[in-house]
Amino acid sequence: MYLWFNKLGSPPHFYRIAGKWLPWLSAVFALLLITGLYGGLVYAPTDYQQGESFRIIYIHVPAAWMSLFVYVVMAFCGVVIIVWRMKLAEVVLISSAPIGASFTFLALATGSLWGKPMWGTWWVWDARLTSELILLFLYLGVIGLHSAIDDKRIASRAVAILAIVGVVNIPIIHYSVEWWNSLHQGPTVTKFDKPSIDMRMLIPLLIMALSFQIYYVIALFQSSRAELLRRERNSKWVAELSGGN
Amino acid sequence: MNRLSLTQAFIFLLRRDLTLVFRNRGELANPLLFFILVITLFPLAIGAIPELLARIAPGIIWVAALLAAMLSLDSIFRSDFDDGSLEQLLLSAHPMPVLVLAKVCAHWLVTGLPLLIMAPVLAEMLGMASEAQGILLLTILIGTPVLSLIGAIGVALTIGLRKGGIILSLLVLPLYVPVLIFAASAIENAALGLDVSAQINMLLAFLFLALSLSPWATAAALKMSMS
Amino acid sequence: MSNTALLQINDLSCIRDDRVLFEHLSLSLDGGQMLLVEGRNGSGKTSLLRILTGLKLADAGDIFWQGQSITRLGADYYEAVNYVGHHDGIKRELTCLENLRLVQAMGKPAPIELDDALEQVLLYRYGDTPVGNLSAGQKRRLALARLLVTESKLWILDEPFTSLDKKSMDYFQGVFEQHIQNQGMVVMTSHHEMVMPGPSLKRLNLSE
Amino acid sequence: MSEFLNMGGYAVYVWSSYGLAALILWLNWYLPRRQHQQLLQQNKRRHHGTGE
Repeated sequence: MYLWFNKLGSPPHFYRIAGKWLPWLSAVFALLLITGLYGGLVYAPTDYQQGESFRIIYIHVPAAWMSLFVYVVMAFCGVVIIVWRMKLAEVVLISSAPIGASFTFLALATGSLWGKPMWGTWWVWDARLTSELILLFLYLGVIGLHSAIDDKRIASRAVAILAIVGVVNIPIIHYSVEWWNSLHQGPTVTKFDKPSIDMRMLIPLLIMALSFQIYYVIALFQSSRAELLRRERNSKWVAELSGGN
Repeated sequence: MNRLSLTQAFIFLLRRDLTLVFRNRGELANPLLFFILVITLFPLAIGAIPELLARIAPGIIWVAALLAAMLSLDSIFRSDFDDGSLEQLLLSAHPMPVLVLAKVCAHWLVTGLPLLIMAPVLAEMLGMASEAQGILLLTILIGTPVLSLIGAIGVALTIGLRKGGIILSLLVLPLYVPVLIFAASAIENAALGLDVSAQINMLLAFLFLALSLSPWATAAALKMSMS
Repeated sequence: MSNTALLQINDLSCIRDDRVLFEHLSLSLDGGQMLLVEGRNGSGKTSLLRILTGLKLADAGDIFWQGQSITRLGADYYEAVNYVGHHDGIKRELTCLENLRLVQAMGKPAPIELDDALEQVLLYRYGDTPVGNLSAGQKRRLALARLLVTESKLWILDEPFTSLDKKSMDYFQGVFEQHIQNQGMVVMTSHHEMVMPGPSLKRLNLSE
Repeated sequence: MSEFLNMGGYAVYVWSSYGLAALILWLNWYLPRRQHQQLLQQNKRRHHGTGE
């Protein structure tokens, strides 16, 4: 296993593999997205309580799941950076940050768009939305810290430590906010996180979640390849790559 | 002669930091003045309606304490970073997390403790219920060390940056949210005469978690910033 | 004693913003030897020294002390090392004695009275004056006094003679020679020519 | 079809959510891709000829 881990770790190898996989992944993503959208927008029945506005769930919930998933991936890369000092993990971590932040922002925006018709306000201090907002700050912290340090090798180790500290704090923040929300329980009970179990609603949701996962890998490969070129611009393999063709 | 024991080194560094602070006493008052200033802004902004002020007093005091603590974080490592003694600490014969803990303790004694002394006066000014003031002190006693410990990680990460201040608040404030939530609600419950043991236990849990984990993270971040 | 030298450097390389400072640098240093690192400014002398202390991470290669990698040794390696860098590493607000007491507390104390150490570096009269009032030369002497008050095998010195007058330079050169004779080790950079007996002096030029 | 577009009166919210999602997903793919092309160009110029 170590050999594979090490081989994958070598930038030129990853650069080529990612390049080869991108078209296939895009095809799979397109397929999943179309079925997911069709399922969510047409196939799934209207929610008896919220009417059609519940269909925003097919963007909001997958985005929220992804915002958490990407941060956990970043923290894992952080551990790999600190322990094995793997260049690729540094690139993956910093390339994932903007994607994770975008998912978090998307979850927040769609949450607010979903809340408006139901409660007449754009922002509701709901437990999930508040945790999501704090998670966005954690992402912006990672991006801000990385861009503030000039030497990118040091910057990667700094954000590695921050991502690890962040991931330890995410559950703490989440349950604190959950507990806080139960204290100041507003008049409306939010129905965000417990989608009704009707199969015809759930299946499109899972398909959309899967398509978001594939999308993350595509966007990650794309930005990692760019970051690799920037970081390794004076290494041999980049010279061959650009001098060659 | 062999090297000092760990506790001796800890106490030595703690004493050194405290003498350093008393050598330039001017800075000592800054966090305190900031704390008082921020709190006096609220009545001016919201109006001096007693019930309203008393109701939001716990929140105001804790937000002000949190901001005062954060502003003073920079002084933990700044002077040592500038004159090169931070390098010498990193290269000392003692494990770095213990030395970091000594410096964070010194910082807490210099910033956290004065807040503790000042808080009742301000609570009185805001008309906070007297039963709540006892719990207010308890939350500040337990909470401010957590602010220093977590803040030390942020400072260690941003010490090498020219304009670290803004980034520091972006890194540290989200991590302060749990402490703020449980501290403010503890005081609120106390004001209503309700039980506060749940909140206090959570604050203690945060304290022990921070005590055990953050020195290691800070030491790693310092080593990285000096690299 | 393992057959390899006390300090072993294998295939070290260091890159600073796209410029390769040095690459595939391998050498070893044993007790009783001094390594003089030369090279024009910006050739990576300071970076090499900081990597040797473990403060800075090399881009590639590793360093072994008594056969073990210094990253794994951590504080044990630091106990055997004394580093004097560009910064003096002393607190302005503390007096000379207080600074030396701190240095001893943080390292392995040498069996010497602090007053004697101050005497040797001609700072006895300033024992109780805050360092902030001293001249650059006096501060440098106090910084170098760390070598007298703590016991360490490997001295890593970055331009130790900066802002020292001739008299102090000769004195410290004597201290270094004494350290080498007691099987100690010194790695240093300096613009001043070192007069050392041949076999125990190694040179490394980073700018060719 | 128009009934579908109307989304039971919530058209504004539903379609702006999906529109925003499309925009964000596209941006996160397009920006790195364009940056990648630019870097390839820069490298070609840097390593022009025999790639010194």
